[in-house]
Amino acid sequence: MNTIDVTMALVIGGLFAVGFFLMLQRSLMRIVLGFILLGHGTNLLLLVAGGTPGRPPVPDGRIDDPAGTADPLPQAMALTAIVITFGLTAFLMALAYRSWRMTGHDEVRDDVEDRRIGTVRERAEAGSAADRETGGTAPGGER
Amino acid sequence: MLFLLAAYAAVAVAIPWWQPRLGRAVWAVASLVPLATVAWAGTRAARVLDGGEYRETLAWAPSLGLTVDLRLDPLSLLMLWVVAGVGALVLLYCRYYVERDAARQAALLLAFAGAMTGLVLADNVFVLYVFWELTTVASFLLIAGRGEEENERRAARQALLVTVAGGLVMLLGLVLLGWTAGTYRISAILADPPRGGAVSAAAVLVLIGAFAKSAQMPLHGWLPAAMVAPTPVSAYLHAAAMVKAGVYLVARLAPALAEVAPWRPMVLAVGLTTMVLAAWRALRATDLKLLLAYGTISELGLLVTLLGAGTRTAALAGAVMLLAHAAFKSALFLSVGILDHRAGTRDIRELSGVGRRMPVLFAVTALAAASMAGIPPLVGYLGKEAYFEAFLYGDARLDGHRQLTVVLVIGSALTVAYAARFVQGAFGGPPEGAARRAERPEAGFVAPVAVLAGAGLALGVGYAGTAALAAAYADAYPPGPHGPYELSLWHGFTPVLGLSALTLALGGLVHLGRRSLPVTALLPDAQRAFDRTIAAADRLALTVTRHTQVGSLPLYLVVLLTTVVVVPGAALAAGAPPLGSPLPWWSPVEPFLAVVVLTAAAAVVGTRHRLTGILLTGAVGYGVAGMFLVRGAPDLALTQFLVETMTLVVVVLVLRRMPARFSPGRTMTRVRLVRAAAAGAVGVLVTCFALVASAARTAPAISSGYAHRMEEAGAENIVNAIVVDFRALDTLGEISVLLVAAVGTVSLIRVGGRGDARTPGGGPGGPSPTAHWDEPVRTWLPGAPERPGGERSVLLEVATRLLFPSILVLSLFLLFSGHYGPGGGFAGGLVAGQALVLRYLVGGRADLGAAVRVPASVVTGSGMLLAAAVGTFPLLLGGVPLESTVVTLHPPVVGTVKFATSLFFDVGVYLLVVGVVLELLSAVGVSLGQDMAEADEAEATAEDEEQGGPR
Amino acid sequence: MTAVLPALPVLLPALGAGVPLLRLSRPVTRGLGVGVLAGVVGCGAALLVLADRHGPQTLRVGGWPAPLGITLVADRLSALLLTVSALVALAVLLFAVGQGVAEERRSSAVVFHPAYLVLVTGMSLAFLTGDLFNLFVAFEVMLAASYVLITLDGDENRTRAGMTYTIVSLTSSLLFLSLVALVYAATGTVTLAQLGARLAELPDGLRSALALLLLSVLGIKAAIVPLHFWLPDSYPTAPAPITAVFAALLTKVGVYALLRTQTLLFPRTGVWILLACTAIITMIVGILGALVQDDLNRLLSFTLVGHIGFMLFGLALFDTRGLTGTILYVVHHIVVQAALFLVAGLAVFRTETAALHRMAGRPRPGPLVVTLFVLPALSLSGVPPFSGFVAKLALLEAAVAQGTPAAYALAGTALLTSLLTLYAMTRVWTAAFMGRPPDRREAGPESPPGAGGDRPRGTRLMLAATAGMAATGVAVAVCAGPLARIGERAAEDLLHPREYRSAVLEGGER
Amino acid sequence: MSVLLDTVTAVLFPAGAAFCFLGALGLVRFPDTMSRLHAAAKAQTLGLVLVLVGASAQMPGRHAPALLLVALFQLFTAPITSQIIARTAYRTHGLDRNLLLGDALADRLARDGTPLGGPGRARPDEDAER
Amino acid sequence: MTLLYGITLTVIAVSGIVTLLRLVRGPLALDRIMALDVLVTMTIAATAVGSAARDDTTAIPVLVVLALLAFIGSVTAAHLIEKREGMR
Amino acid sequence: MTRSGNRRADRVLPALRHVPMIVWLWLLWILLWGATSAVILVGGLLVAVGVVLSFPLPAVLPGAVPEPLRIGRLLIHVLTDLVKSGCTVAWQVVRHGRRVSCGIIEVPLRVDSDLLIAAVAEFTTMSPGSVVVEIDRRRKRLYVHALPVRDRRDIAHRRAEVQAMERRIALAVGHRRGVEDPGPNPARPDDARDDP
Ligand code: NA
Ligand code: NA
Repeated sequence: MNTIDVTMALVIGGLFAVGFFLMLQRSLMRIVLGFILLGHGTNLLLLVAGGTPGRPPVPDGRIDDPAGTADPLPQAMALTAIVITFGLTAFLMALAYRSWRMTGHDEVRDDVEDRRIGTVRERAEAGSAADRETGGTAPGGER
Repeated sequence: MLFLLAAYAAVAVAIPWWQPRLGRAVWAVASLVPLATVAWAGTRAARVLDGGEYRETLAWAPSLGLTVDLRLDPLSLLMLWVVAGVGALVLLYCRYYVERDAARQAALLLAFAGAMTGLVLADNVFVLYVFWELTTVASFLLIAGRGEEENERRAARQALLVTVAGGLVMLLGLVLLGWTAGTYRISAILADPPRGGAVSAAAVLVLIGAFAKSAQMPLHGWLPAAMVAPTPVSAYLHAAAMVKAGVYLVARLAPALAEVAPWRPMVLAVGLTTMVLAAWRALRATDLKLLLAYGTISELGLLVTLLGAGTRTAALAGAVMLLAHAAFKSALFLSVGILDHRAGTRDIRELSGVGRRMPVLFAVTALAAASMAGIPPLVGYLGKEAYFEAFLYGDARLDGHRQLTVVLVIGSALTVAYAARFVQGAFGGPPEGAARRAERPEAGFVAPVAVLAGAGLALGVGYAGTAALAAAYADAYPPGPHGPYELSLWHGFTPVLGLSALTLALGGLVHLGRRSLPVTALLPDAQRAFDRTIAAADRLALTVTRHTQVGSLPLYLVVLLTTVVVVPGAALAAGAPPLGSPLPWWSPVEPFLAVVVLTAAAAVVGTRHRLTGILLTGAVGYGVAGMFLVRGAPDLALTQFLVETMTLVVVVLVLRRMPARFSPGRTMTRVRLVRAAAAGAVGVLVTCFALVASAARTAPAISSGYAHRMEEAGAENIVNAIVVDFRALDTLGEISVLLVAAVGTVSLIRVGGRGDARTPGGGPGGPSPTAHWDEPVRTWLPGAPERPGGERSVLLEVATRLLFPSILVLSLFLLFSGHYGPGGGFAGGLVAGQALVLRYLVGGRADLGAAVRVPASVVTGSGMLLAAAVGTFPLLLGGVPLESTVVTLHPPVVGTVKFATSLFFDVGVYLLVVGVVLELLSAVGVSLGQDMAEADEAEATAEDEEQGGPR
Repeated sequence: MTAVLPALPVLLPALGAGVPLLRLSRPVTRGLGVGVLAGVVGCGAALLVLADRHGPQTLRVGGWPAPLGITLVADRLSALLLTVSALVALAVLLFAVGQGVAEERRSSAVVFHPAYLVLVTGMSLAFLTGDLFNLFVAFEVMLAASYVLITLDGDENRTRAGMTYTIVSLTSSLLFLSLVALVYAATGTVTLAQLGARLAELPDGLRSALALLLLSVLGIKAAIVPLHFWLPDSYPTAPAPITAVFAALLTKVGVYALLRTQTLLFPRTGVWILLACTAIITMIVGILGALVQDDLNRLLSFTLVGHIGFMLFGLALFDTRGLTGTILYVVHHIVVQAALFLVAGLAVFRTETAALHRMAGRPRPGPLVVTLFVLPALSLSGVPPFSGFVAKLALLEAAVAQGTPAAYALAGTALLTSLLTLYAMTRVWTAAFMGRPPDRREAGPESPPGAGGDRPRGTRLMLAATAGMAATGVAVAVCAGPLARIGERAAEDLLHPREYRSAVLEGGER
Repeated sequence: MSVLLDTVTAVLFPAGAAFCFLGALGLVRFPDTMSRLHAAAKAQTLGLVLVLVGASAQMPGRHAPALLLVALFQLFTAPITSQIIARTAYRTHGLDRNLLLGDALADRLARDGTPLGGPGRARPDEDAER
Repeated sequence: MTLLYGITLTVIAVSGIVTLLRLVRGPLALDRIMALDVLVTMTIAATAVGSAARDDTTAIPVLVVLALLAFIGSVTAAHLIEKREGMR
Repeated sequence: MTRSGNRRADRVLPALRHVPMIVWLWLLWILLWGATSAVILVGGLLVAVGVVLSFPLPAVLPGAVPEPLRIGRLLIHVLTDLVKSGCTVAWQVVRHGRRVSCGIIEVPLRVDSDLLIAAVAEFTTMSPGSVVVEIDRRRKRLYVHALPVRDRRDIAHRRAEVQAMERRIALAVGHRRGVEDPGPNPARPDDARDDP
C-alpha cells in the first residue's frame, strides 16, 4: 500500500518543479526562494513518502494501537532537515547581501576565467603571452 | 646490489650539501660510486659469466607484484659496466666542463647513474619500469637545466613526454605480460615464456615503449632536440646509457618474445629503417652534436635490430655493438664537448684546423670514430663482422635475411661516411677562426675521451674477453645452424669480410661525394609531428573545455538536473515498477492545503518583488506546516511555523538593505523554456518516484520498534526521543550546521567593517511626520530610549514589555515539555529567539544588548559545547557517547522528579539556537534605515538599466 | 576504552568547534585546533589497526541497537580514509595558521576555526556513520562549513565562486535528502547494513533507479563529469589552504560514499558499463580542461576532476582488484592533491600571482619549493616510484585481470590521462619554476596577500606543513605494501559485507 | 454536561466558521488596504475566538485552558499587527482617500504644516499592474 | 458531530482559499502581510477544530506558539515597508 | 523605621512590583502544562522568578488598585462589543463590499499614561470597525480609522465609543484621576512618576 497519496505526490512534484525553476534563475534572492520551496518539498517528501500517516506519535496519555500512529522516524528526520535548511537559508541570504554589497546586484554572473577561455580571440592573445613564457605549446594560439 | 642503489641515492642527495666545501673535487667524489660499481661488478663477473647469477629481493608491495627483485646476469653485467664505466668517466670529465650548477648536475648525473644501475639489475617488470621512468625524469631535469632558454624547456618537455608516453604504453604491456605469465619476475617470464594473443599485444606495447626510449623512428624526434643539454649529459644519457634502456629491454625480452607474432618483423622493420634513415640524416648535419645524435639514432636502430632479432649470432653482435657504441659514441660526444668548450662552437662550418691545435684530442677522437666506422682491429669491426654473419647466415627465422643484409650494408656504409664527415668536419682543414683562439684542453679533460677510445681498441684486440662477455648473454639462444659463431678479428677471406670492406669503400665514396648528395630529407620531420600533436591536443582541450566549462551556473544546474532526470528516470521508466494504488488524499483537508501551497508557490515565480516573494514563500511554508499537522506531525508543524517566521524575519532584515525588486534580468524565452522543462521534469520524476517507491514497500518500517523503548528513553514524545536520544547524533550534526551557518552569515554580512555606522532613518523624503508621535514617555524597554523617537512605538513597547517574559516562559515550557509533547530544545530555542527578535525589533540594538549581556558567539559556543559535552560525558562514566539515562531524584517539597539526561543535550540545543538567533540579529542588526540610501541608488540604477534595454 | 574510539573523531572536533566562540586568546584557539586534529589522527590510526586486526569497530551511539539508533562503523576503508584525511586536515590547518588565513581579520578568527573544526566533524562523521540519513547530515555539516570557508573574507570573485559552489552543493543536498526519503519509502529503514537486503527485494526498475539517483547525487559531490562544472569555477578562488582541504577531502568523501553505498546497497557482479563510460569521460574532460588553464589553481582543480575518473575506474570494475586500486588511488590523491595545492599556495604567496604567464616573470621560488612541487606533481602524474604510480599500477592490473574491452578502455584512458597530467604539470613547472628571473622586480604587486609584517614566520610554518604533506606522499609510496594489503582487505570487505552487516546488526543489546 | 458542551460547540463552531469566511470575503471584497484590515483583524479574530472556545469545550479539562490561552494571545497580538499595518498603510499612502468621509489625521498634519507628501491613491506594486 | 466538524473545517478551508486570492493579488505588500496573518489565524482555527474532532491535544503547543508569535513576522515586514516607502 | 529596614524596603518594594508579572508567568506555566503536580508548581515558580530576574525590565503597574468587578465588566463589554461590531463589519462585507465608506477620526484622550493609552489603542483596534492609525502620545490623541462612517454623527458617535472604552479601562485598573480630569493636559506627568 502506498504511504503517499496522489495529492501529496502532486504537491511535492509541484514544489520541486517550482523550486528548481527558481534555482535556475540568476538572482540569488530567487534562488533563495527556490531553495526554501525545495526544502519544503523535500521535507514533505521525507514525511509522506517515509511513513504511514496517523495520529501524532505522542502517546498523549492514551495507549493507541501503533498501526494508527504516524511513523515517527521520518518526522525526526524532517525535523533535522528543516533546521539545516533554515541555517543554510540564512547563509544564502547573507551571500546575496554580500554580493549586492560588493557588486550592486545579487546575480550569479558567469565565471570570468571560463568566459576568457571560451573566447578564442582573447585566449589567443593570452595564449601567445603564455607561449613566450612557457614554451610555445600553449594552446589555441593561431600561429 | 641494494647497497649500490642506496649508495647512489645517498651520495646524490648529499652532494648539494658537500658541493660548497668540495668545489670541483665534487666530481671526483661523485665518480667514486660508479667506479666502485665497476669494481664490484668485476668481482662478480667470473661467476656470472660462468652461468651463475646474483639475486637480491626487497618486498615493496608484493600484492601488486611490486617486489624489488634484483638480479645480476651476463646482460646486466655488460650493461652495468657500460653504465658505471662511462658514468665514472663522464663525471670526471665534468670537472673541467661544468661551469655552473655543479651540485645540481652532479647530483642528477649520479642519481641517473643509480637509476640506470637499478634498471639493468631489475628482475621485476615494474621495478624496471620504476627505474626506467626515473631515468626519464633525470633526463628531463638535465636537459632543462635552469630552463632559462625557451629551447631548453621545450626540448626537455618533448623528451619527457615522448619517453613517458612510450613508458606508459610499455607499462600496460608489462602488466599484460606479467598477468599472462602469472608472474612479474623477469627471470621467471624468461624461463617460461607465455604465449597467446595477449602476449602479442604485450609485445607490441613493450616494443613501443622501448622504441620511444631508444629514439626509434618515428619517435626519435626528442633525441636531436635534447642536444641542448650540456655535452656530458648528451654523452652519457643520450649516447651511452639512457637511450640504451630501450635496447636493453629489447635484449632482455627477446629470448622470450622473439618468437611471438609481431615482435621480429617490428624490430627488424623499425630498427633497420631507423638505422639507414638516421645515418642519412647525420650526413647532412652541420652541428657536430646533431651529427652524433643522428648517428646515435642510427646505431640504436642497429642495436634494436640485432638484439631483438632473436638469434644467437645477432644477439652476440648486438652485445658487442652495445659495448662498442657506448665506448665510441660517448668518446665522440665528450670530444665535441671539449671543442665546444674551448673553441666556443661545434659547427662544422666554423671549425677548421682544430686537429693541428689539439693533436692528442684529434688522435683519440679519430680512434673512436674508426671504431664507429668498423675499422679493424677495433671493437666496432668485431661487431660488424658478427652482424653480417648473423644476417648472411642467419637461420630461417630471420626471414628475408639477404635483403636485410643489403640494408645493413647500406646503413654501415653511411655510418662510415658520417664518421668520416665527423672527423673531417671537426678537425680537418687549416687552422683558422675559432680554432686558432681555442685553448688547449688539459690532460685530465682529454683523458676520459682517451680512455673510452682506448677501450674500443682494447675490446677489439682483446676480443676473447669481449667474446666471453657477449657470448654469456647470447648463449640464451640456441646456436645457429652452423654452430656457435665465435668472435675473431680474422675469420679468413669470407663473404663477411668482403661486406666489411664494401662498407668501408662505399662509405669512403659517399664521404668523398658528399657535396653532390641529394638534399632530400628521407627522414620524416619528427619535430614538426610532435609539435602538431601537441597543438592538436591543445586545440582539442580548448574545444572541449570551451563547450563544457561555460561558467554559467543556471546552465550547469540544467545539465545537472537533466542528468538526474535522465539517468535514474530512464531506469525507472525501463523497469516500470507498479505505481500502486494510492489514495487520492489522506485527509479531505489536504486538497485545500495543496491548493494553497501550489498557488502560492506558483505565484512566487511570477513576482518581481523580493518582499512579495518571501511572503508567498511563507504562505507555502504555513501550508506545508498545515500538512504536517494533518499527517500527525505536530512537532514538525511547530518547528516549521517557527522556522517560517524566523526565516521571514531574517530575510526581511536583510532585504531592508537591498533593493525592493529583483535585478531586472532579461532571459530569452528559449532559455526560460529550457529551464522550465528541466525543472518540470524533476517535478514529474519526483512525483512518480515517490509513488513507485512507496508502493514498493514490503517490510515494515523499523520505527515500530521505538514505541517499546520509550520507557528506557524516559520520554513520551517519540519524535523528541529520536531527536535527542535515539538519533542524537543527527541532532549534533544539525546544530553544527546551524552554528557554522550563523558564524558564516555574520562574517558575510559584516563586510567592509562599517556595519555599526548608524544613520538616522531618512533618505530623500525623510520619515513620516507622524513617526515620532507615538514615542512613549516612560521607559518600557531598557535600551529603547537610545533609538530615535521616530522609530519607537508606545503600543509596541508596552506590548513587548508584557509579552517578552511570557514568550520566554513559553520557550522554557517547550524545552522541558519536549519529552512529553511537541517541543524540545530547538523549538524552545526558536521561541526564545523570537522573543529576542521582538526586543530587537521594538527596542533596537541597544535593547537587545540590554536583554542579553553576553556576546552572541559565547551563547552559541556554550550551546555547542554543552551539547557536545553532554554527548561526551558518558564516556567518563564508562558509557557510550550520547547515552541518556533516566534520573530519578527525590528533592524535598516536590516529591519525585524524573527526567532523562538527554534533557541537558536539549538544553545545549536550546542555547545554541538562541545564540544563533542572536548572531543573526547582530549580523543584520544595524539600526533600521542603514544603507537605505544605497539600496535606493542601486534600485535606481537597475531601473535605468531596465529602461535602457537589454545589457 | 577502545569501544568508544569510533565516536571520538566526531565528538572531539564538535567539542572543539564551540570553544573558539568563547572568545579565547589566539594561541589557545590554534592550539586547540591542532590538538583536536592530532587527536583525530590518533583515533583514526588506532581504529585502522583495530579494524584491520579484529574486523569492523562499531559503536552504538546512545547505546541504541542498529535500526533504532545510529551505529558508527569503522571498518578498514573508513578508518584508512579517516586517518589520511585527518592528517591532511592537520597539515592544512598549520599552513592556514602560517599564512594567516585563519586570522586575516580580527572577526574571522571566530569564523575560521569553528568552521574548520565543523568541517572535520562532518568529514569524520561521513566516514564513520553506518546510517544513510546520518550520512546526509554528515555531508550537510561538512558542506555548511565549506560554504563558510569558501566565502571567508571574500572579495567579489570569491563571493561569486561561493555562490556557484553553494548553490550546486545545496542542489545536490536536496536531491540526496529526496533520495533518503525515497529509500525509506521503499524499505522502511535507513540503516546501511539493513538496506542491502531490503533493497534487494525491490522491483528491478526501482532498485536501479535508486542506485542511479544515488550515483548522480554523490556524483555531484565527487565532481564526476558532467556534474563537475562547479568545481573548477569555485575551488580555485578560495585561500590556498582552503582550496587544498576542499580538493583533498571533500570530493573524496563523495567518492567514499559512492564506494560504500554502491557496494553495500547495490552490489553487482561484473563491470559497470555506465560508470566505466563516466570514468572515461571524467578523466578526459578533466585533464583536457587542465591543459588550457592559465591559473595555477584552476589547472590543479581540473586535474582533480580528471583524477576522480581514476577512482571511478576501480569502482566500475567492481571487483577486489579494482576496488583495491580505487582505495589506493583515493589515499594517494588525498595526500598529493593537498600537497600540490599547498605548494601552489606557497608559489602564489611568493610570486603574488596565480597566472602562469605572469609567474614566469616573477622571482623564482627557491629550490625547496621546487622540490616540494616536483614530488607531488610527479606523483600525481603517476611517475614512479611515487604513490600515484602504485595506485595506477593497481588499477591497471585490475583492468588487465578483468580483461574486458571496457577494462582496457579504462586502462588506456588512464594512461593517456597520466600523460596529459604530466604535460600539464610540466607546463606549470616550466612556467612557474623555470625561466629567466626578471632583471628588476615588477613594481606594485597586484594583490599582496596576507599581512606583510610577519611573513617570514608564516612562510616557515607554511613550508613545514607543505613539506610534511610532500613527505607523507612519499611515505604513501614507501608503505605501498602494507597499504595495498589493507586496501585489498578493505576491498574484500566492500564486496563481501557480511562482517560489516553482522557487526552492525547483531551483538549486544542495551 | 457533555450535551451542554456539545451544544456550545455546535453553536460556536458554525458561527466562528462563518465569521472566518466573512472575514476572508471582506479581505477580498473591501476596496483598500485600510478597510480590508477591518475584515482581517476583526471578523477573523472573532471567528477564531469562537472556534477556540467551541473547541475547548470538547477538550479534556486540563487542556481546555490552554486553548483559551490561545484565544487570549490572539486577542492581544492581533490588534498590534493591525495597528502597525494601519499606521504603515497610512504613512505609505496605502489607503483610498476617496472612501474617506473625513480624515482628521490629514487635517491635523495640515494644521501642523507637515502634510504627508503626495496625493491620494494607493500605489500598487508592479505585480498588480501587470 | 462529525458533520459539524466537517462543515466547520470546510468553511474555514474555503475561507483560506479566498484569503489566498488576496495574498496572491496584493496589490500592496501590506495586503499580503495581512492575508498571511489571516491565513495563520485560519490555520489556528482549523487546527483547533481538527483537534476537537480527533480528540487530540498534541497540537495545542503549536497553537499557543502561533497565536503568540505569528505577529512578529508581520510587524517586521510592515517595518520594512514603512522604511522603504516612508522615504518617498 | 531603621536605616537598614529602609534599605531592605528599598529592595523589597521594587521586587514586589514584579509580583503580578511573576504570578502571571506562573499561571501561564501551569496552564501550558495543564497539570498541577508539585513538580510543575515548584518548577513554574522557579521559572517565573528566574525569567523575571534574568531579564530585568521596568515594572508594569497600573498606578492604582485594579477593581476585579470592573475588569469583569470591561471584559464582558469587550466581548459583546466584539460580537456586535463583528456582525457590523460582516454586514458591511456582505452588503456594501467595494463601496464601503469610512473615516479617520481624532479621539482626544484624558488618560496620560503609556500603559493606558496603549491599552485604549489595543482595545479600540480589537473592537471591530475601528483601527487605530496613529497614536499621538504627547498630545494624547488617537487617530482611528472607523468603518462604516456615513456622516458627522457617526464620527461623533465613534469618538464617544472610544472615549467610553477609555473610561472603562481606566476605571477597571482603578485609575480615576485620569478619567475625572476634564480634558487633555500634555504637561501631566507619567503614571509611573505619579505613583507614590
Ligand atoms: Na669543419
Ligand atoms: Na514612533
